[in-house]
Amino acid sequence: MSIETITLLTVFLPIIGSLTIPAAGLLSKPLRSLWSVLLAAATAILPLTLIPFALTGGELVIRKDLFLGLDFILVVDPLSVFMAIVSSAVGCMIVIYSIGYIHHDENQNEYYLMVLLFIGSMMGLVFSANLVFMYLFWEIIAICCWRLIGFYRLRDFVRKADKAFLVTFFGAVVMLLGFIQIYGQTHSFDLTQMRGTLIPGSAVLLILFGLFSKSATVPLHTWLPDAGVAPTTVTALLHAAVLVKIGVYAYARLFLATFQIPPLWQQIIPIMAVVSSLVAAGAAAVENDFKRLLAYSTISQIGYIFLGFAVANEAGISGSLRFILMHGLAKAGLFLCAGIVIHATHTKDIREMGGLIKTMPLTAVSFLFCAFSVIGIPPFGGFFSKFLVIMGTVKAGQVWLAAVALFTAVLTMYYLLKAFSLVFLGEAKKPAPEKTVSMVTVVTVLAVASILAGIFVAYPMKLVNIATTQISWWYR
Amino acid sequence: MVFLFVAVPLVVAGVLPLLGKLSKRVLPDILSNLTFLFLLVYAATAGRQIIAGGPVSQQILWFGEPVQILLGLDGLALFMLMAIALVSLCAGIFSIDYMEHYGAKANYYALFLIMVAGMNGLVLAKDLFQVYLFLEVAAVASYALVAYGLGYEELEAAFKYLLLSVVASAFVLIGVTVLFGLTGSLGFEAVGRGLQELPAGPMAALCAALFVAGFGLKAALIPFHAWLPDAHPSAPAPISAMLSGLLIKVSGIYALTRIFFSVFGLTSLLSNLLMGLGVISAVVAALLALGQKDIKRMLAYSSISQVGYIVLGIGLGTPLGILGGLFHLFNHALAKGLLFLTSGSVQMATGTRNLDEMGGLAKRMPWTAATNLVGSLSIAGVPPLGGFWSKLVIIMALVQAGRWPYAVIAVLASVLTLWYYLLIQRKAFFGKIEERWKDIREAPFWMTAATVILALLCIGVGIFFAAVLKSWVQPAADVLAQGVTAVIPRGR
Amino acid sequence: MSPNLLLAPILLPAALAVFFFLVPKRVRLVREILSVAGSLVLLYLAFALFEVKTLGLKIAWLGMGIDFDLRLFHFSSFILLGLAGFLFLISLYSTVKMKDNPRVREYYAYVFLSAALANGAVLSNNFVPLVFFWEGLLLTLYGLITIGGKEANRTAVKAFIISGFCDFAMILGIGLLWSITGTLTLSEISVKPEGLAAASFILMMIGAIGKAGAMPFHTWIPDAAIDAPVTFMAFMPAAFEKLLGIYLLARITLDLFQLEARTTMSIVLMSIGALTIVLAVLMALIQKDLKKLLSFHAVSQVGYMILGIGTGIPIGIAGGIFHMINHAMYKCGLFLSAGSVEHRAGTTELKKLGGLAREMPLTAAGFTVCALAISGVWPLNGFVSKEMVFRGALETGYKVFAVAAWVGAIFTFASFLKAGHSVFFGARSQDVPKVKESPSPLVIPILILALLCITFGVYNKLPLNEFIQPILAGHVEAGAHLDFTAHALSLLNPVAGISILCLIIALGLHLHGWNRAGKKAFLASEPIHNLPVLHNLYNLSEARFFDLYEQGVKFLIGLSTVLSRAVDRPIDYFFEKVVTAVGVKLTSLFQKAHNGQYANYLAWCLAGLLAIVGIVSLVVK
Amino acid sequence: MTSTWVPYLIVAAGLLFAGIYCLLAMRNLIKLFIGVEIISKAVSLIIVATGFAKKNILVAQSLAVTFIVVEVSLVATALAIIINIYRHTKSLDIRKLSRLKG
Amino acid sequence: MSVQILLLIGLVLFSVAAVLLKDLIKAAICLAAASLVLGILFFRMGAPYAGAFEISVVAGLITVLFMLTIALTKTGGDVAESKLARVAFPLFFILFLAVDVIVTKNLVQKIVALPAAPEAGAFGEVLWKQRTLDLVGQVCIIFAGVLAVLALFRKRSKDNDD
Repeated sequence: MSIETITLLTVFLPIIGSLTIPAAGLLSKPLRSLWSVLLAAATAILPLTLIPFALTGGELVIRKDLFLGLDFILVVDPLSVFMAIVSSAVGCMIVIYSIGYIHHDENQNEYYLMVLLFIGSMMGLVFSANLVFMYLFWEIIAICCWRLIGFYRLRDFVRKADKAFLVTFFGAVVMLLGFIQIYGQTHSFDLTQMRGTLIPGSAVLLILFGLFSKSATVPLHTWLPDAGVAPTTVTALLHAAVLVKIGVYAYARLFLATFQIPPLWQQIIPIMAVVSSLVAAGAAAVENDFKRLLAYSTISQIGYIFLGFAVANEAGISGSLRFILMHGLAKAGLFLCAGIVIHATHTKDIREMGGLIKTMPLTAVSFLFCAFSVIGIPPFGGFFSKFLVIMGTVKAGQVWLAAVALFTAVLTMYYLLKAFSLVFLGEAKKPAPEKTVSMVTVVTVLAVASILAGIFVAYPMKLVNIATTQISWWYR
Repeated sequence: MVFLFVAVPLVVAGVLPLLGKLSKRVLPDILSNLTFLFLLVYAATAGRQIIAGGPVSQQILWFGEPVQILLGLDGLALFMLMAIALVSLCAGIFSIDYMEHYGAKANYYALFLIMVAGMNGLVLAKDLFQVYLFLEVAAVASYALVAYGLGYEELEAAFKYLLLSVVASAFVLIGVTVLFGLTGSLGFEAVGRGLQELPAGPMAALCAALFVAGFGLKAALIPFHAWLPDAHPSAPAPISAMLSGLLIKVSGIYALTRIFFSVFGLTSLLSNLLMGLGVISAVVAALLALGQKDIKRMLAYSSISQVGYIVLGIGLGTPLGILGGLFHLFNHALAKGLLFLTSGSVQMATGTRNLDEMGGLAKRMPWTAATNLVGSLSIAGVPPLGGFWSKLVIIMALVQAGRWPYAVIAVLASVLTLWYYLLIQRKAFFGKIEERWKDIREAPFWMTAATVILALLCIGVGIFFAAVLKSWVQPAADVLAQGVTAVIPRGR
Repeated sequence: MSPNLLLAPILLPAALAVFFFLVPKRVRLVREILSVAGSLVLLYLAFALFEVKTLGLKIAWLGMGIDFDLRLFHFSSFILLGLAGFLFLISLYSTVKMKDNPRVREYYAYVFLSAALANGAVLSNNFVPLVFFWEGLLLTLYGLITIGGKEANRTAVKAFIISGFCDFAMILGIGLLWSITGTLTLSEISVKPEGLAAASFILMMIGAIGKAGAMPFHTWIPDAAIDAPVTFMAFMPAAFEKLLGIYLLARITLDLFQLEARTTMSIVLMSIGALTIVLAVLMALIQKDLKKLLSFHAVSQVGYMILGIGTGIPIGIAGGIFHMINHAMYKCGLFLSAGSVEHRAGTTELKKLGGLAREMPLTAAGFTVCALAISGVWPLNGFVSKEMVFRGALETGYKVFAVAAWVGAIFTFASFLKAGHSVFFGARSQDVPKVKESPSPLVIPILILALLCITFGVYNKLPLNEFIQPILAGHVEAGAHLDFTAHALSLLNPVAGISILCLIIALGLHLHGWNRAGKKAFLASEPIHNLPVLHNLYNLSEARFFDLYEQGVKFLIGLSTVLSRAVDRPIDYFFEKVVTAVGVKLTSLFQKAHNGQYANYLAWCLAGLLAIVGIVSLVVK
Repeated sequence: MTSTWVPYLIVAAGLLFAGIYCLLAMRNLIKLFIGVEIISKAVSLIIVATGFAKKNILVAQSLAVTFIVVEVSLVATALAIIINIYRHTKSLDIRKLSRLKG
Repeated sequence: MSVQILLLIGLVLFSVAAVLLKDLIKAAICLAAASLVLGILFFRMGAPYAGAFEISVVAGLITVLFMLTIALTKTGGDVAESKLARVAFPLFFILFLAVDVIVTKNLVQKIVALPAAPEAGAFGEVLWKQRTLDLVGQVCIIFAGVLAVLALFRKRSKDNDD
């Protein structure tokens, strides 16, 4: 298959396939599940075949001209391939995992439909090189999230789903305004043709609304902790691992790989990222709801990713790219551990838990491993990403920001270890066994993946480095 | 033959009450829906051929005598005819099951057809007075249709609607007459030419003001909107769909646009006036919709808000703005029609329109819920549905013209829009099903079919937006855009 | 020799660690044999590498000048040797001491993993692998402490966070250094600690002394002494972390930055050293638990090393480094003795112990030698290294630091007199039943260490000439003499005189206290404990008032609460309440206007018309 | 032409005012509709007067005739609605027609 | 001209009376009278057909419809009108007329209208040949009116009163 076919398949196979799921569901449930897994697996495998192409550092543009410059353009380059691999792989895991997790609940057809549509749109977003189509996939993802957050249909849950949808929609339309401003300036939505364009600060601000709302960055972040009412699979893998990465990906795609932004904003954005990181870490430290704590932690870590991209040097960018991968693995693991614990103890309050390490050792260890990765302790994968981000920040001359970021890391250490101690150590208040083998297996796999990603860090590095070089075109 | 667009529904409407004696239900159903289908097919095939070589005005023979039935078909008119035919076909299909319990189906369809005939006539008219006349035809039919349920609220709504509409019609007619007095003619081109020759500033401006008010009332622009949230919810659901989806656009926006672009020429004053009204409508009505408990009333306010968008786009007057406005008109017609139809399904199943009493209906009414979701998201401007593209084009046009404040407000209003549509979703469909609705049933086949068709159209327009824009909307927008350049702007 | 051999000190213990982790608990023999044998192999390897002296290995890693770069040279091979030696002793000791621990699998895994990481850190010639290994030690630190028991968790978190903080500081320092020099290879860096580089120096120094356990980053060590297994104490804070921390500190001051005597940075270092010596030893003095007492000494002695290295004068630096290796030996020996006592007597509380020397003669002998060594009694190794530090401090001209060091010496000896007296000598305590000498795997390491203490003291030429001098060789201007051994054991000079005077004062203090307390040795420090102002300070300190960690955590919680209440919640409130309320308010306002009255609606229309006419007539004249 | 047009326009405006005043201030449904009728009078007066002043009376006359037909339809519909309302409420008060609001 | 003015004044007076009269029947009769006057005006302005229509249809048919409605809604149909509105009306009316006169004169005198297109033929010809579509519209609206009345007075299959 040609690169072009593979890319188109990667995007449209899950999207169109997702629409067939309800039909499959009418036939038989196992068939539907199997079909979903097949689709997800295909979506995960397809971008892997693009790696050789990506490693050459090449760029391929697929274009279908439509109307008014609203053309359908896909671009295959190391950055998009990297992001596609990370998100489709995680997406594939969610689908496999869901089969066991979700099979007691109602509305499974919708669940699988939305998850696959999500994955497909993510692929679309990743490969899109047209601002409007980026926005289009962006919003489809928002719809999927909305349905998935409100999956349990309880009134309050749906309200929170609405909140998430509205806040992200608000951010996104404001971002769209920014896109249109750029259009007004360049008469084009085509990213491949705008490389190197200096965009005005107001456009940057408008676009940041979208990025920050989607990536749950202060001050547009509060929907993310609230979105914890979704099924754990959704919070874990969609929110922690894929969804919130959209904003940072878009940041890399727009502000690094394509546009030049005014120097003032190059100063401001790192500050915003660090503030977000710090505030969220603070909120996490006082939070007692397990899932909310982890959600705040996600927000905090996203701040690092933004920071790395925002300082815009080689170390920062490659650190952030790696952060996307490492945080995806580790945070997904944390959420799934939380899911197991909550499932077993029927409470979300970490003060009511305790001593679970005795009854669920694997979960506890996996949690600890993932927590170490998030904190950034070697040899876990998270270390390299955080380290490089900090290095990049210092190298960019932002020593104080790096200091605050490191302070945030101390805070991260504090609250994650606190959570671990409260939940798994101490007196057993609500002893509960690890029941489900499949769930424990997945968290173990994620924990092991976190540590392997650290020890064998050189392997993803190759693609990341090529992507970094490709992004930082202004170095050339 | 262009005249068929008026004549066919008129003739069928005349025949129906007579045939209604033969067959109370089946025959009116079949006959009227065939008529709508004919109109659709005819517009899509013959209509396109007719205007292939440019806009035409057809004179026809009347019993062998050459008489003046002057109808003009151009891109814009064809575009409107398509929209009318599409929505009325779906509303007609929906009526098959829905109107069962209202009784007197033949009568109902006849009024429906008259309304369609009136709208078609209005779209095709090339004469100011005939615009007024067909506007009244559609209006009279709509009064009766709003009151069709004969309940207290239906009658109240119809009466207020009538009394406000009459005033509006009077304004319009006075304007028409004054223009007639100034230029000595009634045809669009003639009056347009006449106005160019005349230094008749104040009087023409007064006419323009009267038209804004009169057609503004028909289009339900704020502050002329107050009848709409009463009238549209009170009508039977397919009629609500027709009124919100079409009537306000044809007798309000279309007429206004046609007259302003082809007769007056869009001056900067008119442009600003329209945009101001549009933006106020978009925001205030969205806020009003937010507080509604009655699902149809919320939809009605939403119509006002969306009309505001359309007027904002068209009023901007740039080719892109017109394109966006017209496209939004089309998308809104589809989506709002769809939403009113689904609200009818819900009302029929649950017997209530109060959102607070509903809950989790998606469980029992999956098709209705899904199609309603499609409509909601389309109007809210969530991609990849049609509404997104039209709003996008409008905002693009606003930004391109440097109208930043309008663009920002338009964007924020779309957030408000999504807000209240999410309220509908949450309160009616997306949630745990209430105990009392455990036994309700999904809407009957034809109703579901109509909603599904419209939902598919919403999605289809979103996905094939480029084709729709290029082949249908662009020719329509071109007509108006040429109008803008042809007439020298006056005033300041 | 193949450069790949450099990977062996890292991979071998790492592989063993994985193996130990996987081997079931029941397979005791295999584990113990393998651990001792493995550490012996490692020791052999370290010797072999020590002979090789220089070796380099560079593997491309992350790009951007971040390579997996290992470099063997004299200093690192020396530390490698030390690490391997301690690992061997601890493994041997652990075979008995840890055999019944329920988490023995993890224990061995952590110990060997620590060895792997420490070896890696020592060998790294690039900051990124250095930090990788260095910070990795946090894991084993955390794991080893939690093995201790129920309350250990809190301490583990504390240790983790404190060390983590120091490591992050170091990372920041490395970042600064990178942006200054543009390289991450240690051997290519040499800058003056001025301006930004000074900040970098201080940050990296924090990382180094934090690992070594200097004040104020020491507070987890006394806690760990109570909670964690004693082998851990002997292994990590006493030996490994000192070696690593001081190794890095020496690298920083010698290689990476050109620290010169009598500069600000030098004074900063010396001040930290001096303060650590005095404050920690004062705390040590009043402790009533042997392990805790030892742990405060572990802190206090770091002060000497920092002071020595901070002088920036060859003899001081050499003294610091020599003190490091000496300290590792005797402190390890002391902890192991404490462990031996604990093994038999079941407690390390001074009050409950007494007169054990007769029943545990070998342990007592080992303890005594090590205690004398740490107190700096002639002719043990402690005397030699301390003399060198005193000399270095005096040579800087800032005599106050030397004075502080001497004060430290007084209390060190006083506290060890107290400790030794109350555990091994004096009246036989009634709280402890009759005990036997510990088994040989416990005793042998102690005796080896005691023997080494004597050897390094009496025959100080071996370490000073073989180990220490080459480290400094490249860093001193030509012509400067580097013979530290000449006067090493000389008593006939003022410095040695003052030292001996200090010991005599200490003896006096002890006897005074012992008499005052009614011949109860464990209360011998009470006179000092009860000094007016000091008493209050002691109380505050016992209440962890001076514990930066406790205060820091309070600060963290406070800050978090502020951030959450003042930033996060208001933002959420804005979205949840303000936006909604504004929406509802506006909506209800508009809704009220729609009162259903026809005339009202008509009036709006007319008003609208009039407004439009007005606007039009204003514009069109 | 203007001089012939003016008095009719003035009177028509007066009638329009009277009709709208009636719509605004009166409460009886039938009275309101009388107001509508007065407005219609005004409009048809303007139409014919314009034709008269413009010497275009034939077209104006045809317009007026059409308008009268429209008027009849409207009146019929409106009165039918009024009678229906009366059946519901037994009252002709417009103020009672305010169930729909908000 | 003076007759014309008189007729106009009569038109206004009857209309005002129709607004002000309390009794609905009298008001309706006044309305009919106004239509009559208007019809005469039309006739005098050269629009005899329109005049005839006005008199027969508006003054006749519509008045009948009014009467019928009034008769059907007789009981309880009395609505207390606001006295203030009735009293204030003449005041407002005169005020408006004054403004009206000034504004209209100013407005109209400023403008120059285009010369009329010469008209030819008879009324019937104009209506039938030039404005045929109006006739179609008339048919439509008559249909609409008839159907509306039929719909509103139909037998309700289900009593959805509330």
